[in-house]
Amino acid sequence: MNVDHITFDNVSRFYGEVLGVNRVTLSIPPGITSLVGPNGSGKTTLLNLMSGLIHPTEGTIHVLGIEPRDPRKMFRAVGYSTQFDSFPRGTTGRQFIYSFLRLFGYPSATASTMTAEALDMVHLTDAADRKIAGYSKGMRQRVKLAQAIAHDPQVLVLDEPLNGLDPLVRAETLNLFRKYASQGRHVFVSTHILHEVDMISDQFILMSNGYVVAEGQIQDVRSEIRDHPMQVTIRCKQPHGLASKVFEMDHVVEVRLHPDGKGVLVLTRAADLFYRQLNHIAMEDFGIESIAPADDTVKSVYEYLIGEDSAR
Amino acid sequence: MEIIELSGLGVRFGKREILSDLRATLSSRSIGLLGPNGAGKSTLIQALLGFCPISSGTASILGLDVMRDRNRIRSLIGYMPENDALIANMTAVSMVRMMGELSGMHAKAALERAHEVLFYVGLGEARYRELGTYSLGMRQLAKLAQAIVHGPKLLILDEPTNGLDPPARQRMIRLIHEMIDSQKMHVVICSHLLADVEETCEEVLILKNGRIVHHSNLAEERLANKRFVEIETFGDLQGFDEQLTGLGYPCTVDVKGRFKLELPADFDMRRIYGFAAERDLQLRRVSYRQDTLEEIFLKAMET
Amino acid sequence: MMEKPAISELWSQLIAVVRIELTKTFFARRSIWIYLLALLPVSLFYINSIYAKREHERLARIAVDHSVGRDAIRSIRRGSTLQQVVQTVGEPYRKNSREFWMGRPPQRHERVTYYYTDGEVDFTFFFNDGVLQGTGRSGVRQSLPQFLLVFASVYQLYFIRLAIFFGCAGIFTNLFRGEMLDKSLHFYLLAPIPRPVLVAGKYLAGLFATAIIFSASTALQFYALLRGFDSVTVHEYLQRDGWHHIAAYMGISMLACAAYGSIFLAAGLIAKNPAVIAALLLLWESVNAFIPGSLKMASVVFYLQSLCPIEPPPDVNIPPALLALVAPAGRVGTFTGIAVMAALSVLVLAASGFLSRRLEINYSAD
Amino acid sequence: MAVYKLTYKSYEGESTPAWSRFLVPARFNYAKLTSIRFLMLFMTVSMFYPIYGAIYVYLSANPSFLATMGFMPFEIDGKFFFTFCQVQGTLSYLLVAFISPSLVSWDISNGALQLYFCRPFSRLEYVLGKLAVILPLLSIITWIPALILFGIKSSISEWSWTTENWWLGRSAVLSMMLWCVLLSLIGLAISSTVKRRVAAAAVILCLYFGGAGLAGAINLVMGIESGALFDLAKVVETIWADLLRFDSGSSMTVWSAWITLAILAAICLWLLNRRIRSFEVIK
Repeated sequence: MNVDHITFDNVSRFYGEVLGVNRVTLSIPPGITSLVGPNGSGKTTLLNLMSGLIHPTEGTIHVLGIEPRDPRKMFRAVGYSTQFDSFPRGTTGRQFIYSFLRLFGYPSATASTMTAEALDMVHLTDAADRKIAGYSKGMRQRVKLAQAIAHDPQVLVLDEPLNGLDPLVRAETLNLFRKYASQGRHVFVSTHILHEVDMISDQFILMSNGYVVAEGQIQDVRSEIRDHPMQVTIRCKQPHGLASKVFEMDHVVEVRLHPDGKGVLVLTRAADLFYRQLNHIAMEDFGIESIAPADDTVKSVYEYLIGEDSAR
Repeated sequence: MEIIELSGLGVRFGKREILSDLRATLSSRSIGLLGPNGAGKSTLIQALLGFCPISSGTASILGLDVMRDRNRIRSLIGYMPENDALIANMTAVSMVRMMGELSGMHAKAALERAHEVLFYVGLGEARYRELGTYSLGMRQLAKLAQAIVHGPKLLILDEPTNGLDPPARQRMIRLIHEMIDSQKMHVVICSHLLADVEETCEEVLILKNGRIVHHSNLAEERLANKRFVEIETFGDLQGFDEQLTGLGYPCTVDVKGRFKLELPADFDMRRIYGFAAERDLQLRRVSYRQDTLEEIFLKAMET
Repeated sequence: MMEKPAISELWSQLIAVVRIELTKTFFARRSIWIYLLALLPVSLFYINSIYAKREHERLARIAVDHSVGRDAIRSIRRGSTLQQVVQTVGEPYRKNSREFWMGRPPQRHERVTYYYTDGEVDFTFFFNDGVLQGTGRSGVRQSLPQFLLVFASVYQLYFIRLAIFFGCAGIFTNLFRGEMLDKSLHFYLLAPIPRPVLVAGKYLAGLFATAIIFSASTALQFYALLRGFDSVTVHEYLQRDGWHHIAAYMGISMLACAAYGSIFLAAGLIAKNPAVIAALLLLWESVNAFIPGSLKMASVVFYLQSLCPIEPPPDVNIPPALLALVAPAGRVGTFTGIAVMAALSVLVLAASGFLSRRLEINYSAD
Repeated sequence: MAVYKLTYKSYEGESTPAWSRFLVPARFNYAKLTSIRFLMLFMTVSMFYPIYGAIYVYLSANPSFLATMGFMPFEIDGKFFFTFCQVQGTLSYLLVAFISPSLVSWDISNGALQLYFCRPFSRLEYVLGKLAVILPLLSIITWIPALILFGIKSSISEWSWTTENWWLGRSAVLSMMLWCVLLSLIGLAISSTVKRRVAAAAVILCLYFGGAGLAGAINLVMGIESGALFDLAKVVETIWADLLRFDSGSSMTVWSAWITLAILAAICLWLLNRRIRSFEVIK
């Protein structure tokens, strides 16, 4: 059980009869980890367990070697921004974070400097002294983020932090996550925007109905899915010629012509081999304009493993 | 026939000016309304619906002035609000049916129409359950159902896909596509998720601090692209960019290991494939770069 | 093994919780109605003291030229006519008349009211069609002891059972239940603070706020009450047992806050709908007068009442039939009363502290 | 033979007259309310007193039967209808406290008002719709039985009694109608202001019973009578007594009672106007 990993050992959690998560076993290295899954798949339960807000019905969790049942050590190492969009009434941004830090036992001076730093990191310094009730949705998300990073935690747990943010703020927040991950910390992001998962995360956890369906690097997971051959879309001027040429390779399973007559979709079992041979085919004059893996993304992994509309 | 005509529209709450002097004519089938938080998107929608008073200028929808014939406009508009808007103790059928009757439909027609619409949005088997028991995705579909039950000419969707999980989002986008292709209504989509807007909208209007900073047709925008090529490889990456620049093509690497090359106009792609073949490299992704909506948006934000 | 946390750190965390909760309770818009509850009796007594003084001066002024002997007024019997009354006591200083319906089939009758005064008391005579129907005395300058009885009954009936009860219910249940409904309790649970310390901090903040509000209100009530009397009687009363009364009543208010506070804190922590517990407790407490014997001891208000120095008269607007049912209210010694109240508060608080260890957040569940 | 693909089809039917639109939400609310068994039970219980009243009226018409039973003959007059108004008035107050929160809070708590007002449906129609639910329910247990009782009395006694006492029937119906309108305003205003349903019902009840307590406290402390202005029951009874030409011995003048009710109604209308709107103006 190495100390800089977060380990789940056969953890399950039930709310009475309602299933939260069931027999989860994970060992998560530092870096950005995306948590993906349909609503009600146990994502929030997993995050609550990881942050020590709730405790497992059975199985054990260790966060950087800390036992979550000891609040004093646990919450110095973990910062959690929940999905609830609610704050104590009538406080301003600065007061909210300052009082949160005072709960840590920090003296007044350190607390206010740390508050100022946290607010500056999320670019809320100018709106810090306005009431949170008057904040827009984006600003409320950022003040939640500031609260989570104010005490400089090693583990940052964020439940849909980008929900409702406009593109500008979204880009800034993603950069902040990358900076944190580069400092060797854990950043957990639960999100629904799959193309962002591809962009930012080092590894991802796919959950469905309380079970972990897949976890690890995106490419590795994709290649492990044997029953779905890799799809590659090639746009070119002579699709028919290219299609017949590609068919000669034995590992190609299926070739489909795009209705607009300028594209070919190739399904192959051995992706690496296919790409090498493609370079040689490209030398002949098929007028290839672009090559793109059609399902090398979390979205396709999501569809293959969870199915398009299984979870309503 | 132009759908929405803004001529100098201005809205003011107390002394704060939310929208100032908007001038635009929107006429395509599906219009994207974008802008950062607090740019006035929701206020513009509320002004079009006549919820909030207009302080200066005028606006007209389908040729009807927003202030004068407010009721006629409201019977022609379907509005799907951003935040939660449901009557928790009513079943989906009775809620949609009541909303249909409120828009002027006869009771029997409203009942038939309610069932038809609920099946169409995919809430077929859950339509007799109370709305309070619906999941977030189902609530969005119920909101969409009540917006289209009276067959509106203009459908306004405020953050339709916000917070939905991937399956629900795909279903919502498919529904929006079908409605646009049905040629029976125009759709205004106000959203933060640029990918969704890019997939569904032809025309885009970007607001910032109450002013229009960008108004363009996405289809045209895509054609006018410079010759940029983006390459993603698999296997050893070191030195690939130097070798490319060695060939005389300026190449930059972005954070996820993607190579960006700027090529002269008459460039033949095969030279790159030949180059890769010699080194037995796998070019996983080779594509012409176009300005994605995100870049258009970020550019508009700088002005 | 959780090594012993440094006491100073726990202490500073406790102070932090108390400070946060105090700003939230004192200045929150939500607790305005608690200030109103506390100020209502004060304003009532204050207005009355002004009214009584001005009424006293008005009667004195009228008595100068219109004075009528008290025995003359007393000599008038029901049924005497208008003229007879005017002959015996002269013209009234003020007259007004009102119409009302009487008899079958109902006709309009005129009710004339004559006002006389002897400088001390304001007498009113009601004449229906010229015949004296009834008399009324108002503005009777209540003597200080009499007024203290009024204060005692208002204190026991209204102040403890309603003002302090609902004030504490409002503040203490919101400490936990309110935060759960606002979905902001998790900010506390995410801080490295042991749960019992959190419970203690919130309780102290709630107690501090309610104790200050309600004991100040009690003191202000005494001030407003004594304002209406001349300084001699006031000074003499204070020397005798005035200060003792004030101190006793303020002490009772604080003790009531402590006891009710810990009960409502526990209710807010455990129950999904603490309003039900509050309603049941209110019912149990208000029925307390009719519960015989030892069962009476099982309620907070019994001990608070037995601590009150002034024994109020039986409640005037309880219908006579029920009056017979009122079981004799035994009285417990002052020391035992205080001890029981303190013990109750500490025990319930400790129980809440222990229960809070298993406190978990599932807002969506309820 | 044809394949009907389930795609989006528009609707081009003609629309209903605008004035009748306010009845739409009323119909749905009514259906929802009448499905609550407790409400039906409450309505039947509140019919007991009118039935007793009918028997009382019938007995008063044949004193001979009364004499055999050893009762003194009694007369139907202002006092009879006054007690009728008191009993049915309290019952209708409880009814309003029970139904009005569930009428309004479902729309306001989840922001459903936007759905109403983004349609050709105004705020006035919304309030009229709600009144169209409360008023009939209240009338069933207030002025309709009063009218029936008066009808029974005038039918079994000679025509001259009716010509003489027609004002009695008119006043009874008028006072009950006044009470119904006031109650529905109070019920709608409070339940649109207080979000949670249970709290709204509690505030409505507290206004009635708390007011009486407050009035009692004021009179006790200040030794005066005008504290009764805070007691809604006393204020309304003064007006009923005046209308029914019956001396209820209340201390306040009739015009001060009318003014108090007017102020209360104005406050309720102001609250309604502030809360029934389509969007929250965030300052």
